[in-house]
Amino acid sequence: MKRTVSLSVNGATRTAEVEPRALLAHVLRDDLDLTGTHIGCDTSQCGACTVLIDGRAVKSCTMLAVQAEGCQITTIEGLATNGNLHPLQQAFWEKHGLQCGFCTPGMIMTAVDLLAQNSNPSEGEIRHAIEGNYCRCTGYQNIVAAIQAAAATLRGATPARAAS
Amino acid sequence: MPTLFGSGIKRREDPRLITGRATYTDDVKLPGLIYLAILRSPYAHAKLGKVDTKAAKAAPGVLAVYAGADITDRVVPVPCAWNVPNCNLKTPPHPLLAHQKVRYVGDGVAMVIAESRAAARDALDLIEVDYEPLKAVTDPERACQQGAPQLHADVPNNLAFTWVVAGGNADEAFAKAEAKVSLRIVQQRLLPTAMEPRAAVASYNAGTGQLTLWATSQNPHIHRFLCSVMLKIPEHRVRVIAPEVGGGFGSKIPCYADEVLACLASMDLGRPVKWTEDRSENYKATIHGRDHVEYVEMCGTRDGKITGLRTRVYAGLGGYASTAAPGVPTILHGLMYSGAYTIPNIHGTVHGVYTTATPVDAYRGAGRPEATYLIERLVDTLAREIGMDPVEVRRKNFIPKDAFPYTVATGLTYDSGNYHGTLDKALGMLDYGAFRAEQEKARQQGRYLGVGVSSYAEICGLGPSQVAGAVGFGGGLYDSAVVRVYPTGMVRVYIGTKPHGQGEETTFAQIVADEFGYPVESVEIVHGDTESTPQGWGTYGSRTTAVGGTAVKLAAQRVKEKAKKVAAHLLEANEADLEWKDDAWVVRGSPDKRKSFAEAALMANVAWNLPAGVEPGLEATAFFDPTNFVYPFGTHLCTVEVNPETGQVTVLRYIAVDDCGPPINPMIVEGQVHGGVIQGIGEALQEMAVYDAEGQLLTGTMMDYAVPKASQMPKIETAHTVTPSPVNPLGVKGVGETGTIASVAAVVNAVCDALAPLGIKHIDKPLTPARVWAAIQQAKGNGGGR
Amino acid sequence: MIPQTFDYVRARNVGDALKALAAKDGTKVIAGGHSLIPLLKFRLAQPARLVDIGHLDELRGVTEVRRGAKIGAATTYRDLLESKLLAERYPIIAEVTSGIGDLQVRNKGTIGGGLAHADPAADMPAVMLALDAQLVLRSKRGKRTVAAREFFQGAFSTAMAEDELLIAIALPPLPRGAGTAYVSFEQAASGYALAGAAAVVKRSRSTVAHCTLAMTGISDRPYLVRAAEQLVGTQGLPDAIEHVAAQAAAGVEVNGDIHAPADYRRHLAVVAARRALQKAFVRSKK
Amino acid sequence: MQLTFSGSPDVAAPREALWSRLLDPNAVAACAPGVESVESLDPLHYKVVCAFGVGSIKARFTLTVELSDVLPPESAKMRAHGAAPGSVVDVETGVRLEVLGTGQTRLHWTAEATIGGTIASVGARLFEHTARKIMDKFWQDFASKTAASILPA
Repeated sequence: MKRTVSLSVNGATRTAEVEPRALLAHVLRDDLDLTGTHIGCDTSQCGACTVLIDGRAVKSCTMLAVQAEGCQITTIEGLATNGNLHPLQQAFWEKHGLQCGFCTPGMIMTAVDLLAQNSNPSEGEIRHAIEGNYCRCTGYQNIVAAIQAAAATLRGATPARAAS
Repeated sequence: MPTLFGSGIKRREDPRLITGRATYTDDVKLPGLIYLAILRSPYAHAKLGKVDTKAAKAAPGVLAVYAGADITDRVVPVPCAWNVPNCNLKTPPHPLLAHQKVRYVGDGVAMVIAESRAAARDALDLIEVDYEPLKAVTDPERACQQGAPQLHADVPNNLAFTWVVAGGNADEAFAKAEAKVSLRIVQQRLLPTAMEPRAAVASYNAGTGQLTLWATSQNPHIHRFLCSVMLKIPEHRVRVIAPEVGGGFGSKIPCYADEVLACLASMDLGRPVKWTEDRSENYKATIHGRDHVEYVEMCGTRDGKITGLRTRVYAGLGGYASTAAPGVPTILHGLMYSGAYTIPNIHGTVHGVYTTATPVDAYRGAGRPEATYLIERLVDTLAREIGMDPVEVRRKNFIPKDAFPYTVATGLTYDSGNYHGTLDKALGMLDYGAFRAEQEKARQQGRYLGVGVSSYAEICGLGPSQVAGAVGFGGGLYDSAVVRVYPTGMVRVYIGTKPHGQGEETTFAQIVADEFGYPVESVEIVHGDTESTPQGWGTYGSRTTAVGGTAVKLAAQRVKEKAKKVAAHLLEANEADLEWKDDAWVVRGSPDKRKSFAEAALMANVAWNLPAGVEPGLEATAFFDPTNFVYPFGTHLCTVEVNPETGQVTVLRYIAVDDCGPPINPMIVEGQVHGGVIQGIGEALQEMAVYDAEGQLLTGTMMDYAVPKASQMPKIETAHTVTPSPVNPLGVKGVGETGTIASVAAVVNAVCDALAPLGIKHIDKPLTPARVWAAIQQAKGNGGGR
Repeated sequence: MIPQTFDYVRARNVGDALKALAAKDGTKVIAGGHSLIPLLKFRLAQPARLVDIGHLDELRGVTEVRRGAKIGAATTYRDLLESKLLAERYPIIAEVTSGIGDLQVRNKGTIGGGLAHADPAADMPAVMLALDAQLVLRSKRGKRTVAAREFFQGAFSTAMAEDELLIAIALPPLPRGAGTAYVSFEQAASGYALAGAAAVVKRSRSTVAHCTLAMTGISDRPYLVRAAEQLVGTQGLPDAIEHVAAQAAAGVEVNGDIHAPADYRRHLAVVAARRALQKAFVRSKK
Repeated sequence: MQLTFSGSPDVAAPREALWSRLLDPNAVAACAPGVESVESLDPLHYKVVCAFGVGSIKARFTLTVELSDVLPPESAKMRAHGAAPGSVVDVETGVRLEVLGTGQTRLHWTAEATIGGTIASVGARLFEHTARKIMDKFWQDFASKTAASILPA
């Protein structure tokens, strides 16, 4: 009962033979070898599996691969351009916005969507926007700081210095 | 050149993590990979009848199906590795797959190996199991009463052990005391919830007899040791690789049946086998934390001197004794009953009790959060009883800073401390006096503000191996490092600990780079592969820096001593005449005669011209076994507002002042505090594993277990004082667990302080709105209130 | 987490979907999938076939209908938040939607999917009741419209027949100058409502001329509070609001669970109702 | 997870008529929603396959049913044990028939369901209402169908 799905992933067309029941997260990881997308829960809570579908952050464990037919998908692997880190990646590094790193790809992908909608989010808006991304290591504080810093970079301003 | 030690440089592990290029266990792919799935008991307690695997075996893609009876004779049960002495410890066998009986929801019953994840999962539904349900009991206090359902034939009343700690004469102290307070405290079960669920990839090579296991492990050497025992294969043929590990918080210390089953399957089928847990499986089959029911008392004088502490603790162990389980509520808990104070008389009794629930083991803080919580709740309760400010009671009882090393009544000797220092700093950051005034004003307006203080001392840097042996820990507690310098001078350091988020690839490189006068980029830290790293004992108990970091320092020093000999030889100078300046040795008085560390390293490696008696090569191994534990300390303050109408608690400010000795990387230290504090606030306000009367885990997914979200958590204000430890040459202590150890009591004390006008003395955590509201209703009904 | 096998049909249009449903062979509709896929993963849903309507443009978007609005069933929560028309005419939609799920769930989850799933603790159904929404259902047999107040029949149970598809939600115009509000108390883990209240209040000079109050999370289905009518004709003073709010869960069998025992949930219902009524009252034009 | 349910619908049928239908697995199954097959193993044992749920939520159970304490025409007990993917259910049902008057019988029923596994840990919130609804509907249907069956043709 397998069928072929054709997906545009990180700018390249990829096809995979999948069962209708295959979750997009599994197909990305197991069939397309894009293991930067992680799976941390089964109820659509933790957001570790977040990718961009047509520019919007979506939990890829709560989507069938067949539903993504014809969509433009961006995973964490496709975020850096020409070897340059995306400002969010850079900011997570600068601000110590990660520890074990497992939630980080999903967290960053959600933040990409947030900053596309809101170029200068407040701390409260950031915390609300990432409530579907769980992090058990950082306590979120440095993640918030990283997203603020990246927002500043993307706006073309000098990133704010970390409050000590 | 400024030293790297003390500098908050960016982490060197991050580039691979932020680009999705890191390899976690489930990312490992091997040719011919097949998949394992485990059927888990839906009953908390049942006799196991026939396990019919016929249909599953016949299903498409299925390669093999095993039930407990199929493997019992081939493997050794999962060992308990902390055999705490003098407590009549009983650790009945824990079969890899249940045999004759299941003892918790999630106990493994059968396993399927198939060509795909889906085929393995599908086949689980085809296994028919006859269960004869038995009564469940998940409350540790009830489980050891007469008439409770019995889990193990040889463990009457489910009592795994009764452990006693005593110092001074507590009974006498209580008999004579001017003031006494008591509490019944429930320290609820918690689900560690490392974001990465557990996983294993096992690959056995029948030709060489070598077994390689990639696993989500905080301590690959312990896994190698235990796998070898369970599978009865020689340890030197087992290689354990813990690649990137997505958080552990203690839950990836134990060696579980599941990883070993993957090995067994690979040995039988001759192909690599992968097993990956779902989150709901993780919540049932990976260890839980805490689970105490405690009766605790404190006594003192009316002017605030604490004279005694007594406890009776029922510590739930779950269905079996997990790897380190017996040590957690005893050695890591009961021995800390003095907290930060000079309590002369202590008596504690801890009953370890089997219950029909998931096994409990070390969870971030492991025993010390429970100890700090009960002590700090009692200190506040005593303060209220005698009408004294809780801050004053703490001041009055702190171990004075000039009294270290200080031996507390439980027998531990604390290394160093300045408890007044962190308290004063925290109070200053808050402006305690101003808050009290604001609180008073708010009370008059019918608002409920509160401030909670939590001063702690904790034991970490585990620890001297001799002590480990004496307290029944089944391994050593030293750690190790190999520093290897290549001809170009580049350095790789192989360590026995296993960082999984704590940033030691950076902090350890800072130590070594400083030693050699290098930029940090010249040093790589290698960890997690038992094939390349020296024997070590892993990352837990905030031991990695104090013990493993010291080993790194010592190995680097040894390398440097040898390089110095080579440099002196090349400079045709006496070693004694060499001075170390930035990155090179300089002949005293002749500043142009210099040899850098890199130049010496090259010569040591090519060996064209070495001093007599010096071997070629440049590397050194160090094993460091500390002489004592280290004892970080601090004071955390929390202010809250409680909405009396809904019971909702809002954290207004959270201030953490910790002292973990000199921070190698302050940015990383602060990150550890943030994470620990939020985990503790989660414990205080919202996290709880709930079982029903039948032993079903009702919080079986993240839909019901409230892992803290960004939108629910406050900002943390951090500060530090620095009191070096005399126990290791770096002076460092540990900071991985201080957050959870301190914060739980700070939050609960704040809420109880806020609700004091209603006559509320204690509410059991987590302080969910429902619980706080119920307590307020009850207080009002009881004629409490203003 | 792997669902059981099922067949999958990607509908080319609504007619296609209706044809699939008409077979009555255990076919279920999937749009955003955020209610269904978690159930599939736990094997608590075992449909033989899914018909996917999530990509159908004809089911997406918000359109103006006289003074009201029509929302396509496959419109995502994100689209609702971005709709200027809704923001203008029904600000309560943005108020409730911003608290549904999380950013990612709102990007993919659809209003129709949520309503058809009829989770008794979902937020949106209460708002649909308060706005007197009409749910447009289609099948091969024809088209019919069911009022929200008839639609929700119990936990996960609606007035839809097996072969029917929810295609749109029609919102009648709000009374001129009406104020609206949605207030809820969230379960800390799932974000679902322990108690949620949606209120619509219209004033005529200084007296309340219209009041609707709907509750969710309390019982096995969302419901309208009849006592809301008692606010009409009053000045909307705190006492009058309190009197109505106090009846928010009167005569209702209130859920109790590990997150909120029934007595607490009943209390939260009253608090949510009061706050929603107060907010709506303040927001209504004099 | 333990759920208890009870009800006592009045049935327009004499007790004996009700009783004979109660012991007829096919008649019972005809009222239970989602029953796919009933296989009688012996007069007191049968095996039922049914899909249990509402809306999207549905789990297929294989149940073994055993009748006991059968005291014709007054009362009986029924134990059912069932398994679905990841879940188990044990139900104990008691039925007592009370004669109200001519042709009128009150059907007292109680059911205690113990549910384990996935449904308890994931779906407790989802299933309690569902179960209650299905139980109520079952006995209502049973009552009305029994009443209908004895109406003169």
